[in-house]
Amino acid sequence: MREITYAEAIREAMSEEMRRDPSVFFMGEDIGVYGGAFGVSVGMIDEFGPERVRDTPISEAAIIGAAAGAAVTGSRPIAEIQFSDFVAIGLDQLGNQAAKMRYMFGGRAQVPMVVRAPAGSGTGAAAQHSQSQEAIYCHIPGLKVVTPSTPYDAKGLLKSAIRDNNPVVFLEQKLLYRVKGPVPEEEYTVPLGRADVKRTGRDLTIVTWGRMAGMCLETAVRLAEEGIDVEVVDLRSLVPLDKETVVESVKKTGHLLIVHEAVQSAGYGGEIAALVADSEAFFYLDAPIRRVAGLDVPIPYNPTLERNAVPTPERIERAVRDLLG
Amino acid sequence: MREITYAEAIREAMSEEMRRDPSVFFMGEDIGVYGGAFGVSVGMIDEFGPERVRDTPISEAAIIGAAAGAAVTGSRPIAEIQFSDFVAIGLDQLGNQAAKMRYMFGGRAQVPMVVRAPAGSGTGAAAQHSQSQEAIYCHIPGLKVVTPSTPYDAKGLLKSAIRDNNPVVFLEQKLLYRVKGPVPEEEYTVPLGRADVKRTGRDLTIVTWGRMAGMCLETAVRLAEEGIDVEVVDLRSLVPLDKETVVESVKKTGHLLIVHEAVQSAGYGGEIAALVADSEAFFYLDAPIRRVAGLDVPIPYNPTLERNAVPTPERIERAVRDLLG
Amino acid sequence: MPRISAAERGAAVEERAIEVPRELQREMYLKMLQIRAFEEKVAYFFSRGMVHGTTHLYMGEEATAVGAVASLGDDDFITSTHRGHGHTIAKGIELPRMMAELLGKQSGYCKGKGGSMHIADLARGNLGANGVVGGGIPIATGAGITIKLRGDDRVVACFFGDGAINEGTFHESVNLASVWKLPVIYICENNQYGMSMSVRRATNIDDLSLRAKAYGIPGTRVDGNDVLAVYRAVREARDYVRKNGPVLIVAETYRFSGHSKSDANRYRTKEEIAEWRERDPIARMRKRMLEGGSATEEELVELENGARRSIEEAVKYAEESPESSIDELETDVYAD
Amino acid sequence: MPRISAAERGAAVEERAIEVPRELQREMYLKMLQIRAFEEKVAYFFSRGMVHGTTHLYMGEEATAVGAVASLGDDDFITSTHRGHGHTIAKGIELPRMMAELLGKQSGYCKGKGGSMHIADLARGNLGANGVVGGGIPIATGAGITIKLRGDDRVVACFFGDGAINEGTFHESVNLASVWKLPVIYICENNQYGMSMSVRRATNIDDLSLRAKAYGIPGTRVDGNDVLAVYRAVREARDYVRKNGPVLIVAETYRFSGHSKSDANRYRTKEEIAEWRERDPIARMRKRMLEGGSATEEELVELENGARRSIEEAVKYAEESPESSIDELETDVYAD
Ligand SMILES: Cc1ncc(C[n+]2csc(CCOP(=O)(O)OP(=O)(O)O)c2C)c(N)n1
Ligand SMILES: Cc1ncc(C[n+]2csc(CCOP(=O)(O)OP(=O)(O)O)c2C)c(N)n1
Ligand SMILES: [Mg+2]
Ligand SMILES: [Mg+2]
Repeated sequence: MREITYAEAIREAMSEEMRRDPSVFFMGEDIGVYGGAFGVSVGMIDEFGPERVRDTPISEAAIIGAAAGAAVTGSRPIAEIQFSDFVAIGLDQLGNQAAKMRYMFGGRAQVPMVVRAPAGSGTGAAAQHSQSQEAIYCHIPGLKVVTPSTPYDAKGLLKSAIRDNNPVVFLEQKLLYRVKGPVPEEEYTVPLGRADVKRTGRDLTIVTWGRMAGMCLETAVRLAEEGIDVEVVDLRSLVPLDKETVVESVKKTGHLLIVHEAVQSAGYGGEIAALVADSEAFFYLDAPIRRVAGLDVPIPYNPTLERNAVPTPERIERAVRDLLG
Repeated sequence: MREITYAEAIREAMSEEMRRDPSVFFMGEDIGVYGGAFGVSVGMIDEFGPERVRDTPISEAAIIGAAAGAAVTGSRPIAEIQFSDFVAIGLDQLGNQAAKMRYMFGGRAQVPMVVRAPAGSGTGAAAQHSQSQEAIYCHIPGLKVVTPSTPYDAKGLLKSAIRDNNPVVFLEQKLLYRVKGPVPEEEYTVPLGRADVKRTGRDLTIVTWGRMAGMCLETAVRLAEEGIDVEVVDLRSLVPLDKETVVESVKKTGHLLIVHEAVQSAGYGGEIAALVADSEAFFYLDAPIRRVAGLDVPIPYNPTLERNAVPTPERIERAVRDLLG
Repeated sequence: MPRISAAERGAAVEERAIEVPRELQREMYLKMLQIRAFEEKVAYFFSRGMVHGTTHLYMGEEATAVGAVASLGDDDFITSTHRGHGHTIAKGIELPRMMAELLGKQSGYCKGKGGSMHIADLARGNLGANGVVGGGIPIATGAGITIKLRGDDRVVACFFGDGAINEGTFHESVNLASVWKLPVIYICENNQYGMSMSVRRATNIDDLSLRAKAYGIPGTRVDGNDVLAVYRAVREARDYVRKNGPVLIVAETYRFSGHSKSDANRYRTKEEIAEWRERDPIARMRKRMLEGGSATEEELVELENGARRSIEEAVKYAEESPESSIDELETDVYAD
Repeated sequence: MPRISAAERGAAVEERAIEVPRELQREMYLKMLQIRAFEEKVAYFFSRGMVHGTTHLYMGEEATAVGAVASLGDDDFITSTHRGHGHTIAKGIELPRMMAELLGKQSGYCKGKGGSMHIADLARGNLGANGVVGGGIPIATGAGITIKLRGDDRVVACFFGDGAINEGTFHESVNLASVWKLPVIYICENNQYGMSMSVRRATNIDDLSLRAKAYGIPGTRVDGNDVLAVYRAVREARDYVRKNGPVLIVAETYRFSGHSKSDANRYRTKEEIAEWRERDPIARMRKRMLEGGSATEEELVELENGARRSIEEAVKYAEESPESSIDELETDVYAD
């Protein structure tokens, strides 16, 4: 199968959906000639023109709110926020408006929109450009929250997100933009709400998402050489959540490690731990439930500090050994 | 001991601190002659004047950001956001600026400010005026997060919050504003980071906070008649968290129920469950860890629906019986 | 409260004598009466604790909503505010189902899930009241994008208050609309206060329509208690925005009631309230119609009775409707 | 790029011939040189992958920061932006420790935790660069409250870009400052682009200082590549804001480099860049000082050598400093 990058996969998803459905349009800062801060949309303005690929002024509340207004009147906007940290500027529009309209209006509205935003640390951009805040969006009913870990998932999930009739927060992993992976030429979608067991194993379940999925997989491969057989469940979609896959996996392995890049305190890992601790799988647990997550600090600038502020392969490996030991 | 309301306790805390320390000032919408949307600050402008009790235009980002700017230059602002839902408008200023300045600047800044904001449902104000979003603030390193359940705690915690050298989100419980409780005339403070065991018990630990503390206590009293002995741990301060008190309690009772008003998905209850499931107490658990939390829906308007969107005494009681049964 | 001079208002919105047909005048009068009667009923319900929550009454400002919406087409969009009864009724909502919503009934527009602050009527282009001050402004702007992309000739009327004009959303949205030339009429209802904060203390300018200059768009000021003046201003604006992009209209008006259910009115004087009551938009329109020969006393009385009747019917329907269904507590969070 | 007429600029900021002493001129020239040399070094480091992350170079805009800050007192406050090297050096930071911060060293201003986008120097009233566009504007405003409450006579200079002027924080903050009469000088650095977005596409007005009208405050425009013009404008503003509340100054300038490390410059022409390079603020000042007799060729060369030397020393210090300490990864989150 051909290999393309995560960024290209996202671009393909957007372009294909824009060709398929004239109500889809795209707006954000510097997405036009500049091609987006991470080059995701390079060339799109040439194909779709400035009416459907709209460079916005720097005003995140208006971008998100206007997407909601466009969506509720029948368009299907994709809004790019240049760094997911800045969704905070438009959080009222996202969480108090877009997410709630349908419910407040008794089911008579629908708000089909996607907010795409790059997340994560590792670029040396420090505290205000490096966060992973999926937990915040997961705490707001009415939003769906998705974060792919491969080019394949990125394309398939984004197509589903664009076709979804709800506001979807689509968190892209900055450090994966240039990573290549197999992506079929043919049309496909990946449904929201379905986890992907990226590696099956008998001894321990790692539940993870986003960039950490790759790190966990590598760790699993390394540990396999020692005969430690780790299952890696990549949630892909956090809301809706594929609880069943998680619970079944933990029932099988009896061990649960949760790995995410976001800071630990009130992170989505807590949700996973709590769901498992109140499920059937609780009775199968042979050890405590552990999290390896970002430290409860803003992301620092110095590269060594930055790398250690989030999970490292060493910390993951140590946790696996601990739980099994 | 004299009894005063939760609102009065808050007013006393602010007034006493403003008398004690000239660098403390207060700003927010309609806090002056109007006395605040919930009457919390009635009369304060008469004592302190319009320079220290500042009515602001309706602009939450500026209110929170200006508080940060005032704090970093040596003032100690108290900023009131009329409903905690609207903190979302200023979340960048709170979470990306105030919370991070100290760390980003290598410890050379301090940002002593309090954001006071009423939280919770039950007033018939529906989806955009009724949320409990403490989990969002708990997910942002650099913020402290406090929510008192009694007039005593409200006064003591707020005084500590005002004297704290960090940004503190102080979530007030709307439905408690008019509830009275004993509050000493003498000066006292309640430290941040210390949970309060509001009732000791042998059989099961309820960890809760805010308005739910009272509901849990009532349930505990009712169950005590049947010989079910529930311990109620009121966290009071979510960040910093008194993990030790929680863990010790669960070790004693072997049962953990977490009760909060916020929606369940990615709520702070997950954090508590995860901490316990990875603590010594895990080995003492005789049953799964359960949460009784808000349903994953926006708060509806109809009073019956509204009441049932958040924990009810019946649901709490049922969960206790379930876990013990 | 005269309109400011044409020169001051920017080039585009020209003073023009727009004829308002008698029939339309009567319709506008009826709508204003319905709003007033609806809210009197709501106020009564609240005072008796028969309605849950809080409410923000529009009484005194009826001419603004009615004049503005009357100038729109049926399929034009509006966004409304926490003080939304006027806009909603003006846009033609069915009163019984609206009243049912306030009473938290299943037959309400939002099945009782929204209440006074969240009524929407999407079928008629009403994109909803809004509990967040300034919250509807980006939404209106986005509706403008849909229109622009479809290339149809609808417009959006975006209502918000003098308090909301200080929110960042106002600035970001109007700027966005100005560069994209979106067909949005931004209508600031300057009722002189945002809750207890007088507009004089909340902004440093006397004429809020000056804010249009920051976006290079026309700004105009209109007597918001004169339904015909509002009608004319918005009609002109409607034609303008379709071709040229947004305008800002500031309607000067006043709310008779307190801000919400709980308001001791400590921030304004009895005299000021009395003065504005003199300019009651309904009484003014009545007088004008009579004097101008647009209606006879009998016709007016008939409209007045009709308005009251429509509210009585709405109340009856609402009261007889069943409560919101608890089975639907968890529905409507997500669309399929 | 002439200043706009006095009438247009609002009443307060009067055209006045403020004398700029020779000594001060030389100081300003030196600061501009230091900024340029500092950034040339930074650009070199980046191109060699010796520095982490990204950086936003200020080259071409030096006159704005230097002219503005030179007119302030030592204990006046500033807030800066993602493009903050210029403001920071102008405000008198120690270059070695600043360079150390960029290299992620423990001796850096932020112990290597902040980097280029988060340098602050609180001891000198620099409240920090900011990674969030528009993020510093409310903070500057809050610093104004502290001044007001203390009753001292400091002022705040709040720097932000032509892109930032469209953020809601600009609107909310300036409005707040306008009603509270806070001593804040809002300085919009109009370098014609917010990343790839030209100011003409991002706003619907040619003169950004018109935005002052929305808040009833003086707005003025100044040639941001003329250090003396900026100095004078901010000096006047400083006197004004202490008594009367905020002003908006728009400095027209241009960045020579791309927006950040990764910028293909697809959105502007070579000709445009070349044209602005002709107006290099440093070369202009040099010429003017020579012609006006403020300095001799020898003196200027000495300043130029001095600037380069100070940067070499800074680099040496920074390179020899130890990395940020991993032991401090979890410190500095909370103050005691
Ligand atoms: C973002 C936000 N801040 C504060 C409030 C509380 N609040 C509700 S209405 C109101 C006053 C609004 O004033 P204005 O925009 O002039 O509208 P009016 O009530 O006068 O119609 C306030 C402060 C809110 N609902 N939303
Ligand atoms: C809130 C926010 N949105 C977007 C960005 C990404 N970004 C960084 S600088 C920039 C352009 C800023 O333009 P301007 O304010 O004119 O400053 P300049 O870079 O021209 O100095 C953008 C879009 C950001 N850092 N913060
Ligand atoms: Mg008002
Ligand atoms: Mg710029």
